[in-house]
Amino acid sequence: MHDLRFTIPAEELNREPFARTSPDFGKKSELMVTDHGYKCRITNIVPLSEQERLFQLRIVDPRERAMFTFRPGQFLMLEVPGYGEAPISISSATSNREFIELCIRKAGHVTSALFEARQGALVAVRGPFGTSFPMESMQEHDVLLIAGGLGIAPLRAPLFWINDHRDHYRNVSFLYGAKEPSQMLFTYQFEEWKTVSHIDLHTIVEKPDDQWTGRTGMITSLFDDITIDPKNTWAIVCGPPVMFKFVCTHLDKLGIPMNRMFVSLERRMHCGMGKCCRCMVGSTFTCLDGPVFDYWSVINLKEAI
Amino acid sequence: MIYKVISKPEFRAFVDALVRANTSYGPRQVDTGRNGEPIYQFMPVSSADEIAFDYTVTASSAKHLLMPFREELSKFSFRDGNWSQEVSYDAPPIVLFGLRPCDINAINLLDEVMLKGPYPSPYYLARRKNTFIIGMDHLPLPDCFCKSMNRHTTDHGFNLFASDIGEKYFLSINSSKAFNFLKEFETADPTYEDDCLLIERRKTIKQSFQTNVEVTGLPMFLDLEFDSPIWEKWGDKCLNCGTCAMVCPTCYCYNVEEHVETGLGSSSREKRLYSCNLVDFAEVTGGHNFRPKNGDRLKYRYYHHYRGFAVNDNQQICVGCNRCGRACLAGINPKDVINDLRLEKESCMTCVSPSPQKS
Amino acid sequence: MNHLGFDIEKLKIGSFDFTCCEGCQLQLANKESTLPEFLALLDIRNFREISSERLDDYDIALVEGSITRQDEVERLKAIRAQAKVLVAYGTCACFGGMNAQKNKFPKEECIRTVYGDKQIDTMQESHKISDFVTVDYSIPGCPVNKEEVERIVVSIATRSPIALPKYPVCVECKQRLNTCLFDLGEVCLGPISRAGCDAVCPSGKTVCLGCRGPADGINYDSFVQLVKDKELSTDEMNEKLAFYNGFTEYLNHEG
Amino acid sequence: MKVDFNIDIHHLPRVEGHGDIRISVKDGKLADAKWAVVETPRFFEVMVKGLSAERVPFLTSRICGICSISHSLASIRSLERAMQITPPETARIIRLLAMHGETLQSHALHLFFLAAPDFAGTPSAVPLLQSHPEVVEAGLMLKELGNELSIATTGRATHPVSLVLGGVSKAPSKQRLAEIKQMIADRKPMLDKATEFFKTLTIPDFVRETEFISLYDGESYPYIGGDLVTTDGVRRDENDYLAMTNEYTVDFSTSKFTKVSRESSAAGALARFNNNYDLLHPQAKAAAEAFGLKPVCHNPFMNNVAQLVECHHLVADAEEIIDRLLDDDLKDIKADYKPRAGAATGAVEAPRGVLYHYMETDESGKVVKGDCIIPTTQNNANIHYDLHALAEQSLAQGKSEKEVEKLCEMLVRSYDPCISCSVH
Ligand SMILES: Cc1cc2nc3c(=O)[nH]c(=O)nc-3n(C[C@H](O)[C@H](O)[C@H](O)COP(=O)(O)OP(=O)(O)OC[C@H]3O[C@@H](n4cnc5c(N)ncnc54)[C@H](O)[C@@H]3O)c2cc1C
Ligand code: SF4
Ligand code: SF4
Ligand code: SF4
Repeated sequence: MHDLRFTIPAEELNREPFARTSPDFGKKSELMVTDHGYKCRITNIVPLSEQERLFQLRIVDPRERAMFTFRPGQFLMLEVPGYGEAPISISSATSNREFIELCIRKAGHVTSALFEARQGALVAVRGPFGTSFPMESMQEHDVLLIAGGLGIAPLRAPLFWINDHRDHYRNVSFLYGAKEPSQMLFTYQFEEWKTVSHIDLHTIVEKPDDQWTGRTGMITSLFDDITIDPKNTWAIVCGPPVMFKFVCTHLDKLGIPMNRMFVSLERRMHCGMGKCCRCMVGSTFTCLDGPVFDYWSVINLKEAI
Repeated sequence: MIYKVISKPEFRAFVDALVRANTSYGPRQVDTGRNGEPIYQFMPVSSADEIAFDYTVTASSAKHLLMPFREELSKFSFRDGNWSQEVSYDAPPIVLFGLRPCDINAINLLDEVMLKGPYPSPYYLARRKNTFIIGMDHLPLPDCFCKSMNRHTTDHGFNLFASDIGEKYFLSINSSKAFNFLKEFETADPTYEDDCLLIERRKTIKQSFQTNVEVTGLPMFLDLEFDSPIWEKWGDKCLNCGTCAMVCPTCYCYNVEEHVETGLGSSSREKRLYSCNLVDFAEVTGGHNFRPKNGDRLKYRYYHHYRGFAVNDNQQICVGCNRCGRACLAGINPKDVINDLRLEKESCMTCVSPSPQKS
Repeated sequence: MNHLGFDIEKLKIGSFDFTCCEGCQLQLANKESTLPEFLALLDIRNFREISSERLDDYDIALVEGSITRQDEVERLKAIRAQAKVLVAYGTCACFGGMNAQKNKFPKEECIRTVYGDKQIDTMQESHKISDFVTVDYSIPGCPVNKEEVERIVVSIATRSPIALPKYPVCVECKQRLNTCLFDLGEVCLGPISRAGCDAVCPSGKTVCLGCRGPADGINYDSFVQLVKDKELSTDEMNEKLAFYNGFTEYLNHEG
Repeated sequence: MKVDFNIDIHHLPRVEGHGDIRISVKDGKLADAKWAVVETPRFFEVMVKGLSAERVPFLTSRICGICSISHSLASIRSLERAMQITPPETARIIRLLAMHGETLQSHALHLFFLAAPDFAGTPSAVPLLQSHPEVVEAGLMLKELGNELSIATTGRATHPVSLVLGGVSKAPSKQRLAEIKQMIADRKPMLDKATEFFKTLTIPDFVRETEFISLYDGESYPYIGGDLVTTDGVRRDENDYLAMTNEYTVDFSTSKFTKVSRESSAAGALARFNNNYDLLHPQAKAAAEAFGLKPVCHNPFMNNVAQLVECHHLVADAEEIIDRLLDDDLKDIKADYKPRAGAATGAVEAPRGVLYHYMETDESGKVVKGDCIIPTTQNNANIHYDLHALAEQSLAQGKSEKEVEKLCEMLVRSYDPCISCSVH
């Protein structure tokens, strides 16, 4: 009893006036990142600690590689085909158009699979997503970078940026704390940062071992080692939520305006595009409006810390 | 929009022709409840006889037809140490019959969320565009509160909308396709009398609401009440069962999971609708849970529904269908929770605000 | 599938049964459409139910059934000693299963009722295997859901971590558009039982009896309240909670 | 030739449950042959005590993972008879279809995966995947068909969810039924292919006269309920099940032994065939003819063939049942009932033979007494005496230890014993 006169052909329905005009599926800028990833080869894997490794990725397709740009503080969705996706901060220099570096801790599904992967493995990235640190606004000012533990991962991009434009910034200090000396990452780059980039680097650990000769304690005690000019300082703080709460309150007391302090928030994420709602903080998406927030926004967000 | 009237038998014939020719979904009675009440769901239908034209409300919304509970987002095929990714947004055309105004409004809200912003969802778009929607008005149930949410009428988001004006339906035709189909059936231009009947009908519907939920100023209340003990009170009841989000026409949070097929030849990235009430919704790797308590999670659902998110201009996304309230086994429903919240605030206002007696 | 640079090796597997109905092992042979692919992932070293070959160099042991006799404990320990990964396979192994319904009767009464004066060796209680050995993973279900088993086996083969859903059965039940059995006047354990079965019982219009045990972070008190509020029988609820022995800690805590 | 040897097969493989074969030969003569069941008992008869009747089928279905539908239905039948509940006709035929699904699944599993390796000389069916892929595939397709029938009618392949007191809680959808009907049509050729394959196998020549017991109602090939009959001419009411079993315990087995008129009796596909040949579907009769199988056949190895013949019957009958269901509105599927005191037996033909559940309820609908007698239990004695006779015959024929061992294993397996079930 099918009467073909009443059958709805899909193309016709598409033209109904109320339906939104269809986005151009071929246009990468608009839609590709919603589901397609750029295929990448893992070109190098550097062990950093027992739980963390630095993965160097190279986008396989030269056109896509040329198209991929990002800003310090942004993240991407790393896809390990067969295992899933995870949001990861981009840890390399924005000027490095050849490789993407990701500093990853082995934690769950995707990251464990990645730790099984060998050099040459093929993965994918989607993005970049999210907000970034306002590096331009910080020019001609002092910059204070503060990282705890894995928080150094999103801080490397601004570090490299400053290095690339060192003349535009005044005093740059970097305070870095870790639980144990063995968990301190990128120690091999410390000398270079100090001598070549002229960054005032201070490190501290909570639990020293026999070899450790440096400072011991919480990261806030490093503030005693540096002089801060609150009127002229911008700060970037990355680390576990407890840490940036302490640090930011301290900086606030010193008189650094809240809108010149930046933090990178971490939340569970499944899409990176403001759809899955997993990364909501209050009524804000960490993936769209963050992960980089100024401290003023953070204290105004419900349940941010 | 073009308006017509159609006799009830003729409308039925029209619906019959349409659902016979297409993959269609409409309200059907699926069960009889404990107290003899019929229970309806949107189910596949293949003739007008299977449709419950005079249904009240379906237990679950029709959102899964636009946003399936499980949907494949992408597929990876593995070969020779390499992989390739396929993504497809195909959606076969479907007819969705019998949506209530609140349900249509819910879809309009989903449109906002899914199709606006920097990353419109092609999956949703494909389905949305290939869905032919016929709406129908109805008299509210005692616990419907869509009027409070101002979602009890709708003027867009459907292809055709039928209002019951007694002997006839008053049709609002919002698409050329619907208009063309109707050409084959006997319709008439509405007379003055028909217009009056429609206005009368709207009035009756409007006046039939028995439940009112006061939502003015609610967004601010929610902000102020963020640390209120009422969340713990209601949270202590909540079973974390996610039922409310599954039946709700506007809950859209999801999980993405990827699984390798048994043959190891491919894997599929799948989207699964989730609920913010589920225990691990905000749990991150390593075990830290940003919303560890039931109350935190319940609050969050209300926050999303009645405060709104930036992404959809902080609009309240609840349409007032009360499906969640009816389905919740713990007896949690928007009306009681919001009233509680207001009571709390108002009682608090009276004690701080300087009152004539006190001064 | 070797795009990550490692080849996937067959899993050397052994399947063992203790006191049970062997229904869970039978699931290994079900879902015939993917059976050849599934078997291709496995190097079956020891599986009495389907093969007379018995080799003791397995890495992964699927252990089905509960423990009700002392000689089973020894056998189980020997399996644990050999296996790199020991999986509690099915509700009996995970919780003691419905076999534990005999626990409420003295064992002498059990023996007398069934065997008269004949001497029979049995323990007073039906035990879950984790009472005797360390369990690496649990796959609950009476019987296990083959789809989940396949997924877990694939996960082990592809070196991916394994996780069961943390949420309760209601989520899956609602996704299947079932009428809630509470609306039909029955006590269903869906709100507190772990999902992963695709709500198979409520979809067949019979109540969930909690064969997969409690979900994470359940609200037991609210559940009991719900049964009372709906004026349904708490005796019936308790009978259901005791059915698969998965809720003992809650039942005991109640009374 | 004077030989001494002991055959001690511990936990016989490729059968459900744990059973041992123990044979000792002294001076070329059989000294002892035993069929010893060592399965751990679970005490179901105790567990049902105090349980609500409606929960009982969900418990008893766990007696066996292979024939859970039979157990569930045996309990349901006994409780319905005890509480005087009459299930609607639609529910009755849905249940029958469920039984067909289970029997088909079980027979296919046994024939292709447990028994076939014996004939092919491989340790399991896995090597057969290489040597006889088309046979294994046919087996899988038939087993899947059985499972699909069970899933459509009861919600799941193992441990049914929608078989309940009073009827069924949910009817299969017409769409699903139509799909399965198509599936049957598509897979019938597989059955013929399988038949061809089994015709090429040599069935050992061995006969020991015994008494075959099964259900019988004179109208249709039996599956749910009916009178109890034997090939020795006994006929009794379902409730007289004790007279048909006469359970007794032996010291070497945790499973009991039974008998009717002789020292042992047998149940199962061959017994059903022997008692109900006339009621078989013509297609099944034709298959029996092809194997030269006629009632009354006393070769236990022919049980495999009887199972195959039954597969033909099940598939043809399922097709007819589905047609009836497609014409039905599938609305009247469950009778209302009030709990009451009563007692009755429910007998069904499980894949391995007649299965009895006896239940007594009090007025609140709680079970006060339960008894289950399992087909394999009824075959234990027969297996035991068969082993004896077979070992003797083989020794007389001068067979070696290896050959005797293999034949004995095959013999036990051809009964398709379900041991954990028999101990329960
Ligand atoms: C903006 C941002 C930047 C990040 N940068 C880094 C980084 O540079 N290096 C690093 O090691 N880790 C980083 N993380 C944390 C990292 O995303 C989680 O460790 C990772 O998701 C774990 O995934 P999994 O599959 O291994 O874990 P599972 O526990 O198996 O997680 C399953 C899924 O849950 C979601 N999920 C779980 N935990 C988190 C989490 N903490 N954050 C977001 N989603 C989560 C993901 O979608 C993940 O795929 C970042 C997180 C965010 C939000
Ligand atoms: S509010 Fe109600 S329906 Fe929603 S999760 Fe809590 S108990 Fe379940
Ligand atoms: S929150 Fe409740 S009332 Fe509001 S739209 Fe969702 S289900 Fe309907
Ligand atoms: S039937 Fe059971 S599982 Fe389904 S929604 Fe109701 S309580 Fe939850």
